[in-house]
Amino acid sequence: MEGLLSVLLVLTWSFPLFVALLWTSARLRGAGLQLAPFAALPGLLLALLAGGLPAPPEVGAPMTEVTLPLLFTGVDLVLDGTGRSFLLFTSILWLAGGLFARAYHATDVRRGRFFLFFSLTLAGNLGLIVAGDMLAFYLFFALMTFAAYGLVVHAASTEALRAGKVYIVMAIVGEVLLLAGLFSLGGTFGGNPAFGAQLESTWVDLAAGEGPTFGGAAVALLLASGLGVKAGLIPLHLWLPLAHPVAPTAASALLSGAMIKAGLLGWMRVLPAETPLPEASTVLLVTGALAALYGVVAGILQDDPKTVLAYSSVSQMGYMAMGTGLLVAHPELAPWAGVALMLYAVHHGIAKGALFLSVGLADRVPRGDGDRARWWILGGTTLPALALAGLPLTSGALAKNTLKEGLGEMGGTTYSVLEVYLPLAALGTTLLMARFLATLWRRREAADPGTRAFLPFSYGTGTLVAPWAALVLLGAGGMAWLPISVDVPANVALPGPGAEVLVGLLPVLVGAAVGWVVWSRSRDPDRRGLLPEGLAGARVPAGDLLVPVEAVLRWLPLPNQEEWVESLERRGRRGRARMRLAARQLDRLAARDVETVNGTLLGVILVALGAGLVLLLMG
Amino acid sequence: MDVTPLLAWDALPLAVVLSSFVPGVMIMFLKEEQARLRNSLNMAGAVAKVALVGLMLQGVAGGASYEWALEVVPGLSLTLRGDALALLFVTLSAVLWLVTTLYAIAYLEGSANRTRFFAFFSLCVTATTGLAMAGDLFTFVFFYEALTWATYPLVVHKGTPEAIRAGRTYLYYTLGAGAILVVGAVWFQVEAGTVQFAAGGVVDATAVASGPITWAFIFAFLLIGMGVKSALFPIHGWLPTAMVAPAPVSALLHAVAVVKAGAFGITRLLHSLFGIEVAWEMGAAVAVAALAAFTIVYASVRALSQDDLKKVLAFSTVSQLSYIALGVALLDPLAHVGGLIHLVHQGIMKITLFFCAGLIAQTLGVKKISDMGGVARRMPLTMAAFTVGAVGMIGLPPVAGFISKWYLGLGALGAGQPWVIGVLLASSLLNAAYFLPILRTAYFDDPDPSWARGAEGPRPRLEADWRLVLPAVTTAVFSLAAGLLAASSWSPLGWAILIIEQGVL
Amino acid sequence: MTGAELWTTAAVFGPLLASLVALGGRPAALKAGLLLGSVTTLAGSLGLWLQVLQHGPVRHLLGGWGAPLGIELWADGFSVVMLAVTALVGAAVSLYSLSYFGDLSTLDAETSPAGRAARYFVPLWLLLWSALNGIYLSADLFNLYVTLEILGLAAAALVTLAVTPRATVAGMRYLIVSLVGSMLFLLGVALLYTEFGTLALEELSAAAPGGPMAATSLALMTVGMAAKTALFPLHAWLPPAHAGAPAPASALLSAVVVKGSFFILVRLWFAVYGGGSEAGLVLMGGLGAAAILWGSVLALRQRSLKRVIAYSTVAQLGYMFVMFPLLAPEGLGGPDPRWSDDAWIGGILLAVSHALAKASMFMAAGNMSYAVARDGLRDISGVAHRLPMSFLAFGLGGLSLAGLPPSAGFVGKWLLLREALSAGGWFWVAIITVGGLLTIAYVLKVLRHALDREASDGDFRPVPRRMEWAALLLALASASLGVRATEVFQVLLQGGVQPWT
Amino acid sequence: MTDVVTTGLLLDGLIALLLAGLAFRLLRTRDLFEAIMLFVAYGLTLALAWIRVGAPDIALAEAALGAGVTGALFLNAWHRLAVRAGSDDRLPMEADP
Amino acid sequence: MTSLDLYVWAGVVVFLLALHAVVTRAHLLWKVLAINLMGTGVFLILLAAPARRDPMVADPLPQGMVLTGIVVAVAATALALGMALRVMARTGSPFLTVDPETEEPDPDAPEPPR
Repeated sequence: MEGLLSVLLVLTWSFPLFVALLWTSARLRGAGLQLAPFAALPGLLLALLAGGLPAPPEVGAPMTEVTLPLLFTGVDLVLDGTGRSFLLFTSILWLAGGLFARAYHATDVRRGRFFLFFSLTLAGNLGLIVAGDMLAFYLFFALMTFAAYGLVVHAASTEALRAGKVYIVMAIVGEVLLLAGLFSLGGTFGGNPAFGAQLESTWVDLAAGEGPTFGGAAVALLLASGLGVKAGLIPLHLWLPLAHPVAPTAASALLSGAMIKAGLLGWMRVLPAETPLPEASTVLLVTGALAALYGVVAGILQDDPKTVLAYSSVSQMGYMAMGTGLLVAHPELAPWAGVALMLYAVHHGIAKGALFLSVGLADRVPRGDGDRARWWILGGTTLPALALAGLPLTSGALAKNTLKEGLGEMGGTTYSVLEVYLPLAALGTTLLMARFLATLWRRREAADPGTRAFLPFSYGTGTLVAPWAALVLLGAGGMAWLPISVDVPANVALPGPGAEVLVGLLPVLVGAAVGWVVWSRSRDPDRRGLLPEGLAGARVPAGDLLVPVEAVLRWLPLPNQEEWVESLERRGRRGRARMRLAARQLDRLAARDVETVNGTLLGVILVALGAGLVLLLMG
Repeated sequence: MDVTPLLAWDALPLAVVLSSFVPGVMIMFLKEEQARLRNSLNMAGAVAKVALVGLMLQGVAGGASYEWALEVVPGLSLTLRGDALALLFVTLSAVLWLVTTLYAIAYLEGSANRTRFFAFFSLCVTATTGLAMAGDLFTFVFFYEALTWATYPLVVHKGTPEAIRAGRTYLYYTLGAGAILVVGAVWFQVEAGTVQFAAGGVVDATAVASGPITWAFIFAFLLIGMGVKSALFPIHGWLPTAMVAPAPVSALLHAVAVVKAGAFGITRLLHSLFGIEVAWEMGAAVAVAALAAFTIVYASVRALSQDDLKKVLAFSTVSQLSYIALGVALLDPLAHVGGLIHLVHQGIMKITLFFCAGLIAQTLGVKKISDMGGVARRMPLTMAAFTVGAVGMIGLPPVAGFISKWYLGLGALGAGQPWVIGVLLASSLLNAAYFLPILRTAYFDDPDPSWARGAEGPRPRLEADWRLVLPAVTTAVFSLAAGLLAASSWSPLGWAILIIEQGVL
Repeated sequence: MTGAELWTTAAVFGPLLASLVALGGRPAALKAGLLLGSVTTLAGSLGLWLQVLQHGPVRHLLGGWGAPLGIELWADGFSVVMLAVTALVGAAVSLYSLSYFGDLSTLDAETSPAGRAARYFVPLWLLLWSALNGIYLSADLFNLYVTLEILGLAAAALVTLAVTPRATVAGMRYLIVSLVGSMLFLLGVALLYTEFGTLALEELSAAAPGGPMAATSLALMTVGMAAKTALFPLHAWLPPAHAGAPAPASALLSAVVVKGSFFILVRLWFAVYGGGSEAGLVLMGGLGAAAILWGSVLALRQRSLKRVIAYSTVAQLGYMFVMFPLLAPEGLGGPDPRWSDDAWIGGILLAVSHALAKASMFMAAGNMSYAVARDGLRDISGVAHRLPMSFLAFGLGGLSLAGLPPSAGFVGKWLLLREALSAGGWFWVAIITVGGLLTIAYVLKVLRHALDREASDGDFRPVPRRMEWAALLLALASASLGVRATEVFQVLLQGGVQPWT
Repeated sequence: MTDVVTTGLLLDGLIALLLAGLAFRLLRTRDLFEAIMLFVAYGLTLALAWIRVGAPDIALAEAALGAGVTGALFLNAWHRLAVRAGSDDRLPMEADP
Repeated sequence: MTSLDLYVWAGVVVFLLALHAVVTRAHLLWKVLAINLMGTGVFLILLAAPARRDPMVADPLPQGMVLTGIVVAVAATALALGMALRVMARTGSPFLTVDPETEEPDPDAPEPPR
């Protein structure tokens, strides 16, 4: 068993890489295409098998471990409780996404390329989960980040390329910030610390001001923001609302469901668990809170269902940032917050995946098949949507309640503030989901260029619907399996299913009521807008803050490098012309070399000598 | 075969130098039509060199050291010394020479003046291995200057006005600085009383303290001499111009020989002549570091606005080379490791990029980035190799470039120079800013329909001549392996650590 | 006959005899003369080299009579090195001239201009060779005068073998300068004899010439020799003469003939006069520096191939005079000035390197203009692709001139620089360095034109292989000498700067 | 004795003056033929001088070679020049350019 | 002032006059004449000046030298005149100038301005 797990630990990321490698050979490319959708299977297998193991003696202890001393700077592969949870939902999502994409891109001429980047991104995503040290994590993180670019720009439309540009620019900025943080850690540790005790002691040194660069808080913020780009932390979320709508549906689902969680996992991995960093915590808490709210507001003002979902992700990641913030400031909260964060991640990942796939499914509903199919889709979609809103008895409620439970343990001002804030946010999430359902209903046409070719619903049903349905069911029935997917330490008791039903139900009910009122009073003949009259014209452009940033960049008088070089060269030409002139004068002089020197100079020298001679002879 | 007696042969360094010199001179007297003989000589020399270097590697790893000397005039001799540091560079040039030779044979097939080309190609590598194993400053300068003129016929190989201009620029820069180098070297000999290279330097700290201005000038002279080949900021201008040369030459210039000679020279200057501690006390090392840092950023900014692929690569070389100077100038063993491994890493990555650029130009006639749309679909192997190189240049794991950057960063922190991290990161950003658009264009834009394989005639099995593709893929694999297997003792990293441990730096 | 006697006799009288043989005028006689001359000088210089290396300076009294009336031949390291270089260059030029004037066996000496040139060239050259060797081996001033005069007459006649008016005028001017120079020299000799009553160099050296008469005589001889050596500012006759002469003659004139008078100058200043005066040494060095700058700049501005090389000779000769002040870095005070070995070896190495390189460059240039039948820099466009060997020879010669490794020029410059830097002579450092760079610039100018591929479609006359090989072999010798400069070093120390103290 | 010495001195002074005067004249004249004639005269005077300084064998050589052969060589050159000058008026016989 | 002094003086004067003429007279034949005169000037000095020390003893060395010198001078004159005639034949002028009409195009002529 141990041996099998070790092999799986390696296969988890190397199998997708192998699949990607097949692409370089024209002959094997077909095989790669067939294998790619299933490339996440070793990861899933590992997560499932590890789940069956007896719980390790203490939290965070590795369930299985492999060291590859020759690889890179020496790579530790570790599967611990946190990793298992992430691996589980991530590989489920990738499997579902892969199967969905296989059907969705069946007639896409560029599907080979899609699955190349799919496999590479997958390798990165799963690899970073099992990475046991800082550099290995960074290695896989970077692989995922850059390979995902290929997924974002797959459509190669103008919007896709713009979104890709924003994505890659922000990703690089994120990488740089992250690397700066890693350098600080590495410089303090004197190498590459493994996660866990080594990293923790590094933080202790850093917090004590023994690091070579900044203090602990600054390093933590560098790391948090570097990873925050991936996690969509405000104001680093700009790429999210641009990339999700243009990426192929499966890719959006993976971006939002799995990959942004890599940011969260990164936070949990690299930020200190036992060294309080209050400043960093405050920043995370405040930006998280802002994101949770801002995502709702900006999301409601969108028309594209995928953009709505993107902002929903921004909002949800805000919660997770808050959770992380608590974790960083309050080591005593660690078990609770950790469990809550993982529950959140799993729940949100699955639910968001299901929601995104819904959009893709809706796109492929043939016109003739009419509304019946759409009703089915809408009905199914409502389930994860409600879970996301935190309806009691769903996975969302479980995650939320666990967090509250933990906060209750802590008490204090933060708790009081959150006690008010969380229900309000839940209300917002409900409204956002309502808006999403409305925009989904209105969506009629396939949004993906290149896949416009009509697909008979019957063909696609099996392959398109199956992964969707699986995710919907998993998302809706999360309450049943979620607790098993997360290792719960002994000192944490998960709240029961019935806990705070009323408190939890209230925001959802209010949200639904507001939605209904707006729906019913809409002047829109279709009554499908689900947006109050006052807001009917108001829109936040997708990519919100980016618009002013781009405007400023355009306006900035950046020096024109070519002009500068040109002017230098002009000056050089002038100098050369002057030199040519001087050279011509020299030529004239040189032409007289023979006569001048021979005659005058020789004469003068000889006569002078002769005179000297005469004088000497006389003396 | 039992190689034990060979392992103890002191003239092994000479044999390594001669393994390319002899074929080079023989080729010089061949007729243009004797292509088969010429190629055989070339490949035989290249393989022999790799084999001999392999022997030396084995010996040195086992703690041996090789020294061979020939007196030129009393007090000055040509000294070749094969120690771990020298072998780092020698191995790089020997291996890359082998692949470049294969590449060049295919690249230049059917073109004119190949006899001259390959003769000087061999002489170039001769000079490079010579200066890599130079045991003293005289020998170093000897081969360093020889390298300069041996490269000139290669730069002007095409014989176009542009190439000839580039050759002139190249010579003016390198020989101009070379003259200053000679003065610096002689002055060094006069002041220090020796030209020997020795670990930890041969300059007496008290002597420096008593004549700081003299020593500052000596250092500056030597630095200018070394700096021009390693393309430090104000004297880097020849390198982007010289990219008009054929692709194998660019590979040689940018990866194997010329620029590496400069960077290696700076290493020798800081470590074997002055000693890094003395250099820091003089303030010379920090000046080198600052200059290198500025060059890193400046050249990257210049690369941003180029459309000619090879020009981008050239500016990238200028930038990347200064990593080496930066690393060896910092007062920290990890930084030295970073600088030394980048000597190798930059070589294998940049040669991959130039191979690919040459492949694309040769196969599709594409030289500008803006024309590169969809190249990846037509030439997937080439672009895969190119991607590895580019990713390495940006410094992303797992390609070798990241390892360099990581050690440089750690070393900078260890040396108490955190600003270096900023430079490294800025460089990464800028590298990404000019390499990623190339990749995007190549992968995501639509290809030119006329490129379809087999458009004229039967569809070839490979995307281009295998002798062109194989070197590119090989070096790409090297670049990946140097990063992926960095922790192994035979990786550049492992060898650099051996250099530090053996104390030959 | 002892070894020394045999070798000196071979070196001086071998070519003289060969010259007489060649006067026969028929192709076979010409070939036999060239062969005889080359063999005797090569053997003689090699034998003497070994002799001097083992036993120090050697002397040979011709016919057994001593001074004052007998002729004494005398060789130290300096003589032997110059002898050997001349033998090398001479052998290569002899080989070259076998083909340069056309196929000797079919030449009609009566009617064809080439035939006439060949018929005059060979005996004149062999006579010149004998005179040169005589200079190197002379032990007294009058002997020097006679050999110098023969050298000058033969050299001027060689220039006029080219039939162009330009070359004829240049040859005439050369002859006049040469004769005037000899007269000045002879006047100096007369004054010296008046003062000291001897002409033997060794005795003069022992007398340690001083006083106004000795100074005047040194001044006169120096001006005369400087005019013959074309030291700036008396260089103006050289470029047209060397550029105008037939290629093998140019090679000889630039490579070895000017070295004859240079040899005498060095002997006079250091061996006889013990360095003369410090101011005088600096003045000579200053003139050398001016020559380097002026010659190089003018070389850069020339538009014909051979003119570039000829002006380069003016510049390179300057280097040999830069050696003068560096030879006595601590001044001349005291009876036994410390001569600098660095400057001595460095300067002579440069002279040697220049001789080999310049001869190969003129021969290579001759090949190029032979092929295109013209001499303009623009006319040789693309010649590198047609005559790769000649191009290589020119390039290697150029790199020797510029002092790049592995040539002896590199080692020579290193040694000169070392001396200059030890003595804090920054002016000399700058001159040596800048001169090297200017050399590169004008060599590059030629290479650039030769490499230009765009204009390489003119008519090419095939060049005999022998001519290409002669140029290339010499170039290779010059370029690789640096590695074994220690041989030259060892023999040069036999006698050293001031052999009679 | 004094007379002899004085006479000798006078004679030597005369010869010396004559040498200088002839040299001056022949170098200043514009007529080539005249110059050559003067040169021969100079050579013969020089031979006298050689006898006076006690070198009669040199005097013989001077008269034969210096004055005789050299003079003949010059005359030959003058003749050729004159022949050419007759057919070609671009050949100046006298004036400097 | 002895008679030997007189000859030395005569030699100096002749030498200087001739030297001046070599430089200033353009006509080749005068140049050759002047060079001959220079030689005789030197010979005068060579014979007379050393003899001043001991006028009674004839010194064979200077005499031998002058004798050789005269022979060499004749040979040189013959060559110089021959070459001067060649110059005149080839350039049509007895001066050291190249007549542009008879000269081939000058390879050193400045390039026409671009």
